[in-house]
Amino acid sequence: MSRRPTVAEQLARQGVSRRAFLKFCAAAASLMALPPSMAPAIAEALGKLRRPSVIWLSFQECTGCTESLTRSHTPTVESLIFDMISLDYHHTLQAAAGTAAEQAREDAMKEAGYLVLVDGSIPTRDGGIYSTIAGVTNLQMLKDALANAAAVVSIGTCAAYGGIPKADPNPTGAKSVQALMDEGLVPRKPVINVPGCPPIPTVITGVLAHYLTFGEIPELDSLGRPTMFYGDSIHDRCYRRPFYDQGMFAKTFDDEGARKGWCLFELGCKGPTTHNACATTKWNNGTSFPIESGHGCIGCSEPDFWDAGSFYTALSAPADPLTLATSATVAGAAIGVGMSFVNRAKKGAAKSGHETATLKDLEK
Amino acid sequence: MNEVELLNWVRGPGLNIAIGIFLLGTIWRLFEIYSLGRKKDLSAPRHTAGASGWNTIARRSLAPPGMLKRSPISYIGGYVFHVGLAIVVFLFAPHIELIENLFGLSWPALPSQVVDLATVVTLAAMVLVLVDRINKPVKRYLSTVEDYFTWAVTFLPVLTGYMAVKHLLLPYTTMLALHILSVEILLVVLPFTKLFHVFTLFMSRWYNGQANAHKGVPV
Amino acid sequence: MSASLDKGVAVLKEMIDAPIASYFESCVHCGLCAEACLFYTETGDPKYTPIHKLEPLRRIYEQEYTLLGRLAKLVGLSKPVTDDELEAWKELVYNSCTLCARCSLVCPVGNDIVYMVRKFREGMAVSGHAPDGLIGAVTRTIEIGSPMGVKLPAVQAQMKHVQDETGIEIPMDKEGAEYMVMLSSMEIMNFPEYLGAIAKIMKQAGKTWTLCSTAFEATNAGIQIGVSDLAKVIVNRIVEGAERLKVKTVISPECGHAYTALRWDGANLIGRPYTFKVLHILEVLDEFRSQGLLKTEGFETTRMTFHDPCQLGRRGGVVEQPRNLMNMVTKDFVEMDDPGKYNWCCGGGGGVSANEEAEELRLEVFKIKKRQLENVGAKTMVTACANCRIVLEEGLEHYQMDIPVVGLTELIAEHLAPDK
Amino acid sequence: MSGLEGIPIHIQTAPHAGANAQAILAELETALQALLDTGKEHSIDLRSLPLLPGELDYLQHTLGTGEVRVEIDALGKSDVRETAYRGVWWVAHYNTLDEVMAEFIEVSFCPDIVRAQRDDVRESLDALSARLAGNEE
Repeated sequence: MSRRPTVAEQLARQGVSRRAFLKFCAAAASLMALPPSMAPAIAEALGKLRRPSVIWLSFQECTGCTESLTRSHTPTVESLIFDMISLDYHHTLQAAAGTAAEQAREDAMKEAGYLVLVDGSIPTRDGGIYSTIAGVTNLQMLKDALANAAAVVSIGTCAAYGGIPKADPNPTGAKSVQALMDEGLVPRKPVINVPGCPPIPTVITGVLAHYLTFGEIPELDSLGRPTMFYGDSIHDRCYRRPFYDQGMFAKTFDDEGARKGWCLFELGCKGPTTHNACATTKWNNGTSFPIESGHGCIGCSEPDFWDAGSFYTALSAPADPLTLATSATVAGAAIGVGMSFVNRAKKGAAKSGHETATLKDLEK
Repeated sequence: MNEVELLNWVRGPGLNIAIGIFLLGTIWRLFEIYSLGRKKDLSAPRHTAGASGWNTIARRSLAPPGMLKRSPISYIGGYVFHVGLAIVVFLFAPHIELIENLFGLSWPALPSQVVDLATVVTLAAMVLVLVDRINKPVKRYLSTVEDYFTWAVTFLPVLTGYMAVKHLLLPYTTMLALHILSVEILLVVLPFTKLFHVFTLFMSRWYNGQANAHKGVPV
Repeated sequence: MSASLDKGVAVLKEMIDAPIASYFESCVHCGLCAEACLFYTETGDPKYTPIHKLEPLRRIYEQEYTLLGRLAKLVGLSKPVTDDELEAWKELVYNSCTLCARCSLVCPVGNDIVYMVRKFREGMAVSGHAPDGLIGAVTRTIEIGSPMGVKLPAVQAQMKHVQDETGIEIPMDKEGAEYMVMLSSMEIMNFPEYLGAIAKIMKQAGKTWTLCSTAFEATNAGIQIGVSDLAKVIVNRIVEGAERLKVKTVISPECGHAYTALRWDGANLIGRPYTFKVLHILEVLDEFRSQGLLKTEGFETTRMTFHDPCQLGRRGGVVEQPRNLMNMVTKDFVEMDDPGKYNWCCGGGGGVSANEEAEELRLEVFKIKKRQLENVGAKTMVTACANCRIVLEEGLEHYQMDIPVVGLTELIAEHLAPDK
Repeated sequence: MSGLEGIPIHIQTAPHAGANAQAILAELETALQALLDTGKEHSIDLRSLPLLPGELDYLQHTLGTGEVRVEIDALGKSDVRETAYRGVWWVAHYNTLDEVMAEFIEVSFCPDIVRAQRDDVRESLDALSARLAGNEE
């Protein structure tokens, strides 16, 4: 393939001024949750960056993540960056269809070092037949795509942790990208998880921008999430936190506390245990986030959030602690009854073997 | 594992496992103990008012004459910490919420200030009985590792619960997780240690009361 | 000689039942039983804590009848009980426990500790760890008929003596009598007044009664040493005698453990309910009193107190009767601290008085009785157990206290109103 | 977006309303001192802060309006305003749809974005030179 132009070259070719580039870099820094002083570093990095190839694979998902991204309010910074990257395959978005689309994917995979974006989990039961594209199972497609990939970004909770498809009873055997790698079902590559159901669009683009700008994986937490967006809990950054600290809780969704915007902890808010940027980045062009609208966080960027108990049960109340109760009771009864038979047999044997004690038995 | 994962684990799978082991152990142990049976008493009974197994179950909660003076710390400390535990466990609003969540049963809670006080008093009483166990020759003589271990697993849930509520030392999430974890440890070890007396003491009192009631002695 | 550890463990496996399991599981090591035990309160030695006296039994229970205990034994975490260990426990199980059951009365979780000591003695005895004194007593009871070696001629001599003295005929082997009167060898040897008292009282009440030539001895050393098979042999003599003479009621003498053996354990030892009633002599006297059949005159004016024999009061349920009777014949009856079912043992029950090894300790723990007596300032002590009486006399003598001890039945007999 | 504004929202401020704004003001104080002492410029990204509802307005109100207002048209509009505290600038970058895409408070003698960039100036020089050369031809 011919040498891809650097981003700076491309911008210059489009007649974009250095001032505009500076503005772009400042906005990009903000987007990537970097301090404004990083703008020159971004400018320098972008000056050297060549257009990388990107393949976007949509698997067992609801298209919410793509919707989130494409409906995002800022078709500027991100789109600029996307303009810079070559989105060679996006099953949902691309104009090409059928054989032509699959051809595009295969072409893109010829040159190693591309970035793979995945949204949706991957079904594994029954050979993965529960989700196929053009007759190819998701599992096979991911395996092929990862062969020569530089890294993979799991967009959305489904791709990152299995999400709703993996929720109990998980009929399709859905798994996350990371889980497939851990099980050796697909080639191991660096993974960036961008969970959320859906993820905040600027977080998606921010993570991509970071990778594309600096060409490296950002710092990740233990769940593979970039700490720049997922480093703090919703609770830590929540504007209602002072109410929590003072023990001022809304008890129902229509009581005095709810109207006054008190903490939603007791109404099941999962903010204390959820890591995401909602409280700072917010949604809908920075308008608000769920807690600001009066609803607790449901913890959608955490693994297994769907199975972690009711969204409306306080964190201090347990999820579903009696699922083992019946089997434990039965097992306990089984051991107990077993022991009682063994004990009765032993005692019975001692009794039937009883030799009547005589005076002789009192001394050795 | 971060504190959130810990919390999610303790209130999810952890609690499930703990309650499972607790139920399994309790039922197993109850069968094991009470299936040993006992012989019927063939002697002619004597009937006396106030002598029965049920009477003894109630009566043994009170100190017999002279005993309070002989071992005041055992009785006063014992009463305070048992009653305190009952208050803290069953009359603290979040615990009632939890019980309602599990079984659909609910009752009025005590104001949290009262529960706070009960917690502090309970902790103090528990420390007192521990000191007594170490200081008093008989108790020290009888004590095994198990006695100190069971003291600790009873003490920790109260302590961590108090620290979580009061936001002491560690962040709420971490403390809450540790609190639930300590309760789980308590649940897991209860059927297999002397803590099992919470169940067996009623039958023990009944056996003793019933056998002596047969002789017409209200014990 | 064939005592062995295996025999002991086998017997204990038979003995361990749901109450014992429940008691061991309930113990929280609170140590309150020690505060109820005179061997601890008077010595301050924690090894005398009642529940501690059962440690080997507890281990056998755990190792034989609990899953975790069996596993622990399997992997060596729980050591098997050894002969040496049982030998070491002999002192705790026999010398320093009178089966008084005060511990069973105070245990906050409700453990009947003495019930367990009694059962533990079954295993101790057949594994060869019973004290010589008790072995001698039970051997004499089985072979001769009485723990003190008393034979029928001695009883007959005693009968003759009483007949000469009172002019009342002492019936022997009289079929169909209402009451069959039992004696303890202690009474035959040391307190002959008892038989005379009975004769007078029965005569006044107009009741028919008899002694039994094959069953005059009420005591049962088999119960004290803890061998049910031997206790059964002894109790069977009485059952056979009573059924042969077709009596309605067998009267247990002034002896605590004889009452327990006859009244509560006997039917369980022979495996069937009795065809006759068993009453303690005090129960009979109180019955006579309430029916107006017992008439007394005059009162003792010295300050008197009543010592409740453990097996009669706390373990026997005879508490009101002696008070009623005391009040018939005394003006200055005072109760010691902790009367009735809370009474402190004389220190010689449960076979301890027959056990020479225990003598020194027994005299030491008598301090509790001494204190109790001094507190009420009683000048005479009344009791209803020949064993308590001997032990009390020895204790009082040891501490140089000039307080006579009398049997309640004799005291009543002394005050019988003369025939009209 | 305009639809949202049609909904009357009553904002109840938290117990410590303005704490974030106060912290920002304190940060600006330090930054101004540094600017005078060392010439070091400083910038605060307002999108990265968990501001309470109303706090942004409070901040804007507190900082007030100064003498300079610059409008830049480069890949969308940019609005650079000096606040009443000279040297403290409120910089908002818009996209071509006039939506805010980044917002900063900058502490500097003159925000960088306002200044013509050296490379651009060089290009302008080249272009101008070329043009003049062409005219001569």
